[in-house]
Amino acid sequence: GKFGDYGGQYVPEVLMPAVEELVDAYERYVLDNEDGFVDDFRSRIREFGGRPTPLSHADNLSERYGFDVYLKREDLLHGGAHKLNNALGQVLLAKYMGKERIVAETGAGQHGTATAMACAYLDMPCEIYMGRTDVNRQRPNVFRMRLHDAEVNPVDVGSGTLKEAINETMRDWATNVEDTHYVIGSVVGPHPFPAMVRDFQSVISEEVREQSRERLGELPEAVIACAGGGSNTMGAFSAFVGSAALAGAPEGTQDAAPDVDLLAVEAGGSSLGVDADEGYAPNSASLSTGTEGVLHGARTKLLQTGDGQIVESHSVSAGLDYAGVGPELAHLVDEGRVEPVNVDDDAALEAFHRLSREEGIIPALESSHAVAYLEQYDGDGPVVVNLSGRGDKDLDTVVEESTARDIDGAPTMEVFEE
Amino acid sequence: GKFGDYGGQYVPEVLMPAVEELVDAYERYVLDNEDGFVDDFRSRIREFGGRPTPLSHADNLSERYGFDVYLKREDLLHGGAHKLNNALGQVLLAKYMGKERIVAETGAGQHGTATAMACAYLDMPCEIYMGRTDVNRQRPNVFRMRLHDAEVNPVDVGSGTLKEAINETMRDWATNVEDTHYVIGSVVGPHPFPAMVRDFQSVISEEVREQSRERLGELPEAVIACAGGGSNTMGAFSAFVGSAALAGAPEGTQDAAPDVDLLAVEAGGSSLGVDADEGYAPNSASLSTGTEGVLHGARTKLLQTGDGQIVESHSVSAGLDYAGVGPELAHLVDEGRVEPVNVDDDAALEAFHRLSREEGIIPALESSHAVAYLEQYDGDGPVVVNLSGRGDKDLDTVVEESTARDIDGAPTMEVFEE
Amino acid sequence: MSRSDLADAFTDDSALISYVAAGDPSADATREYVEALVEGGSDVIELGLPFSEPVAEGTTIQNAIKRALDAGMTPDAYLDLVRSLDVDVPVVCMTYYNLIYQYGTESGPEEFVEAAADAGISGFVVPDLPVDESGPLYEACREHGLDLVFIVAPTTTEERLDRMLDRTTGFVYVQGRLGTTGARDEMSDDTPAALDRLRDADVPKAVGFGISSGEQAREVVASGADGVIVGSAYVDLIAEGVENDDPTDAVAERLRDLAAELKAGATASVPEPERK
Amino acid sequence: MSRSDLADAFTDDSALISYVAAGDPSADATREYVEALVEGGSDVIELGLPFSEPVAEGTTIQNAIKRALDAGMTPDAYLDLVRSLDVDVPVVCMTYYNLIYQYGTESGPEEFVEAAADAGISGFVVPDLPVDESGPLYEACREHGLDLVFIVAPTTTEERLDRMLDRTTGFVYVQGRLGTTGARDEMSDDTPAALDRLRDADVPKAVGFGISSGEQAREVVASGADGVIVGSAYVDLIAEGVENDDPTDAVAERLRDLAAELKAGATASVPEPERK
Repeated sequence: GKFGDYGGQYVPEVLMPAVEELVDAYERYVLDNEDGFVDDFRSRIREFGGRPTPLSHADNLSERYGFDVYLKREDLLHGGAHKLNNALGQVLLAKYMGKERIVAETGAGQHGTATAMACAYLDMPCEIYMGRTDVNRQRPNVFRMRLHDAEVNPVDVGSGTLKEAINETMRDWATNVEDTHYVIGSVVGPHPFPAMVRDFQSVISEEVREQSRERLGELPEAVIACAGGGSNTMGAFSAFVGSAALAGAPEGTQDAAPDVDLLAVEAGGSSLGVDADEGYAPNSASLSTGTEGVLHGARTKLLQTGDGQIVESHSVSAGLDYAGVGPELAHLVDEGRVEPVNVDDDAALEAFHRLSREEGIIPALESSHAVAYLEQYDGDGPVVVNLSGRGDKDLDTVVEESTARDIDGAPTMEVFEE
Repeated sequence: GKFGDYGGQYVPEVLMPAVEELVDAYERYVLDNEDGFVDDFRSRIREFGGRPTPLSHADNLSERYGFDVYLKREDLLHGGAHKLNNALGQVLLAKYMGKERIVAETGAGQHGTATAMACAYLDMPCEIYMGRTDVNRQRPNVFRMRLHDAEVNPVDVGSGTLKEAINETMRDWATNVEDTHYVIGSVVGPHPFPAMVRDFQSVISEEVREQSRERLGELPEAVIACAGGGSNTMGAFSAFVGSAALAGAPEGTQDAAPDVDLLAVEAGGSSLGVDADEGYAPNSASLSTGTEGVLHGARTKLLQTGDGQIVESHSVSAGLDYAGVGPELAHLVDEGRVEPVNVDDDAALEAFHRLSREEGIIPALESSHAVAYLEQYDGDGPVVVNLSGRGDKDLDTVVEESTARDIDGAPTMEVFEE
Repeated sequence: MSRSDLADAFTDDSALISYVAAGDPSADATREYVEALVEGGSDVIELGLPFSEPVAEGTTIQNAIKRALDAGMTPDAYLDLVRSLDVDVPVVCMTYYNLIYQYGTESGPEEFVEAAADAGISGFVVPDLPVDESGPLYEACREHGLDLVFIVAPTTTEERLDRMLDRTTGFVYVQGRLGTTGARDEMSDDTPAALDRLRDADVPKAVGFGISSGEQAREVVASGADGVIVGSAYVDLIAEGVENDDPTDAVAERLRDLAAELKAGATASVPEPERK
Repeated sequence: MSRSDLADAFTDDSALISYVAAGDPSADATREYVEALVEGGSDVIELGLPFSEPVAEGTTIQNAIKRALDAGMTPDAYLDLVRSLDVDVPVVCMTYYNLIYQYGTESGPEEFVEAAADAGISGFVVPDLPVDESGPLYEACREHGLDLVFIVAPTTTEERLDRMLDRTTGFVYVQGRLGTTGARDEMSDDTPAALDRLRDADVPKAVGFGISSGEQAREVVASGADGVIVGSAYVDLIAEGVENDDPTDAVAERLRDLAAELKAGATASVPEPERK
């Protein structure tokens, strides 16, 4: 359960037995394919989720940059993002474990929606905790969760955002731990979550390796992925790192490939650093700028004050806006295997527009960070960018922010003026 | 260019040379794969669009009905619906023809978005005509088109909806016919559009046949698809009818399969029939209840008054709300090969909720009509339902209409009450 | 009125063909307007039978058609209106094929052509019926002695032109520019070329699409046209009258004046400026 | 104040362990509240060092922590507050591991434990530090003579319990119910069973989570507990005081009264009702 010094199981005792039970289930079902669990997962994520997702050559971006750019199209996964890989895996695992109920936290609503979707499909009762502020500003995702018959419990404490939702979900789990599984949405939390979520997401890099072999005839020079909590990042990197451990991977797709550069693009927000006095970081760059600490069950890199108080992070992309990061990523950065880089809000918005305009693909604001990094990339390619999700959910934000910031390449919206 | 008595080329003379040029291009590129056009199309719709889309077994619906239900997942195609098959095909064809500009009409915005997306990808200038009323009520789709760098031209004439948008697009085409291709969004319009759009969409039924062979070991008992203009319908049916003519189809997937029942589910709206005095039909069931006439370039079945004035159609689903239907479908209905059936607005809304709740898939309101018909289906299965698109675009409408109509199975939205 | 031969309208001097939509804004108004247009010098009246989907029209005529439909115009009311007209020039029915096709108890154009002939219509202009699909209507027109007028567009190929001329009686409608109907300030540069390739055709050539002034009419005739077709310019006056709630006779007066200006332009003997 | 042995607090009669969050709503108020709680009969003070992510707390204590952080409470201010307390009962520091880990110039728990010992802290309760991860803190506590209190949950397995008891000094914190902290109206049915399996353990057992009244305290002690831990019930009074802008001494008075009620309940000799 450790990645170097990172990871571990820093959770209240009341949850430890459930965590231990989960470790056992993870080892048996996920690592050893007991009862054909992994086969079942692979078949369902293919049939229900739409895997494999394509590796698309970006003709116009390739021309722009002078090297081949490929996009790993997780935006085409059911639900519109890579989130389903994990949600489906965990809900299915909970079913194998005999759990009768699912809880999950959600911030912007993407993970909650993916979990609700998986629960509807697998016929599991589901409750999602979501801060009141988020409920009110993410109505479409609340609609989706309700349509999938999930209970959505608004959390009225504090600022009513992700942090309070996590606390309330922990509280529910701690209260109903015997029959309930908590579907954590990223490669964070106590062991086995970081390893398990990585393994469910590792189908991404498995496919990238296979598709690279077929399409490029070689492995890419680099894989670029955005990093918030880091689930799409680890999904895109794990097969290259050699840490993916999901049973049944095609031969050769899980051996370490040390020549492939792995770039984790964090949200640079408006600027780097932490304002300790205000308890605020105008970014979410915990890998690049964070310090070691313990949060939400694991030791990892965090945005925190010198005292150890976690600060409010920031990103124009709600999905990257998190003060921590997966412990394995923190370790891989320390090891030099993953290079942490970052792009700021404006660059991400510009990349959102560039991909929409040049390639006919509207990326999630999260994924736009990975796309934005191409502007700085100085290799020869080919490069694979993990397009972790689609941007339908971000339309209002992007139109508003692009106008407010006068973003280069943003289209005018004069059409609405009568 | 005829399907029995239906079809033809009823267009202004100014457009006829362009139509003839298109017939020639259709025959050379699409039917004969000149310059490898079809190979290029197939490769791009796979890589950019995400084909093949899965054929998902609907576990919970199958249990409900006592026969196997499979869903053909066009909701997972890039853009969220089958529309891209056609838009990509036509824009690519326009490029092969040396055209320099694309125009298209759009009602709710789905076809305009798909066209804008294909144009961004293929680097073609694009202008979309959209009624002012639709512009104002379909903001997200307008955002999308603008993000893909398409001009969106609001049409201020009349009621400012689809009909006026079609007129304005025709007008643009008639003015710029020499360098411009008009991407019609369904299997309607003058020849070769109905045949050509069918062929681009026939990848759906090609895949259904291949996937059925692999997964079911047999062809399905029936294929069910919703029918507005009929492009997803013909896409889902053509390989079974034997009319698909896209070069390069896998062997055996294009021979007529007369034992497979083909059910075209129309929008029954609030009731059937036409109110000639009001010039209004509270439905869009032109195949079931329409009469022969000439509209938008083709002879087909129409909702019209005894005098021949086209009436305003209605459906809770904007995408089915059209007074005409593809001429080939009209012919197949007359021949008895396709059975036209219909479900009303309420049944479609109930099916929207049923699929969202039971299977974790939020269908487009269009596709919900096909899903709804399962409630009446009395065969033994297996049945394939063409899930032509996803319902993200319909969330507001569904939530509002479900409350107003007190729809069975609609979730409460109490979560928003503080 | 009795039906007269369309081609006769072109025998004297350059013809003015004037379009209004029947029933815009009422059948009675249309009757007055038609009579005023004839008084102004129109040689042919092209009377629109409004169809709900006028795909070949620009905004001006689309709106006229909407006003006419809203006021209740129907094919039967149209025929009644034609019967009641007190004019001595031929009346051509301009409409879309579906209305012709649906009329009566059986599908097909025969019943409407018969009824139209009976009401005094001299011919048809059907903008969504290219020559390729015109067989049944052409046959019905021949049977009842009506002319079927085809539109020759700037894009029309030689091969298509030949097919059209084969079926042309009455006159040829030369579409003076790309696009749809609608008044423009200037004559299209395409018009002389369009007329040029019809020089050898043994039918009168009337140019339409965009003509709105006597000067334009003069230029078009100077380019070789046997007549000019004007629609949107009249309809603009009618629309203005509707908007300002002007009395019908005031609008009719303006229509008469415009027709007179156009007729004067069309028949002016001034050579075209370029040849000076 | 000088540090005293935690276990000693349990020697006389059933102990009352009282929790408040340091700095809620100010350090000065906390000083008064702690003194009032001791006057009311508390045998141990569990003084919360507020952490920004209090995952083991219910809403009541979450809000208290937020008030304390907003008012500027920090680890150094916390230690100053502890130093300034004028009470003769042991003070346990209840906090989350990251604050302990970050304190000082080097990562790791040593510096904070040393500073805490120096300020007069007797032990630690760290709800997000299960025994499995407790090695470094345990070692540091041993070195400085502090107790590390583990929480035994209803879900704790025998095997885990054994590991905890191996490292337990001071007392065992028996979590009386599933879930997080927060006042409840009734004692959990799980409490007797939880205590039962600790019967043979040679350390005092204090039950917490949900106790808010003298009657509940009495029931818990009757079930075999050596002490009761109360937090949210006090915090409710503090929150009410903040909301109503009550003077600190009025709130302190209420805290004193509640502590007295709880202490009376905990030390009542009435046997538990079921055994009557």
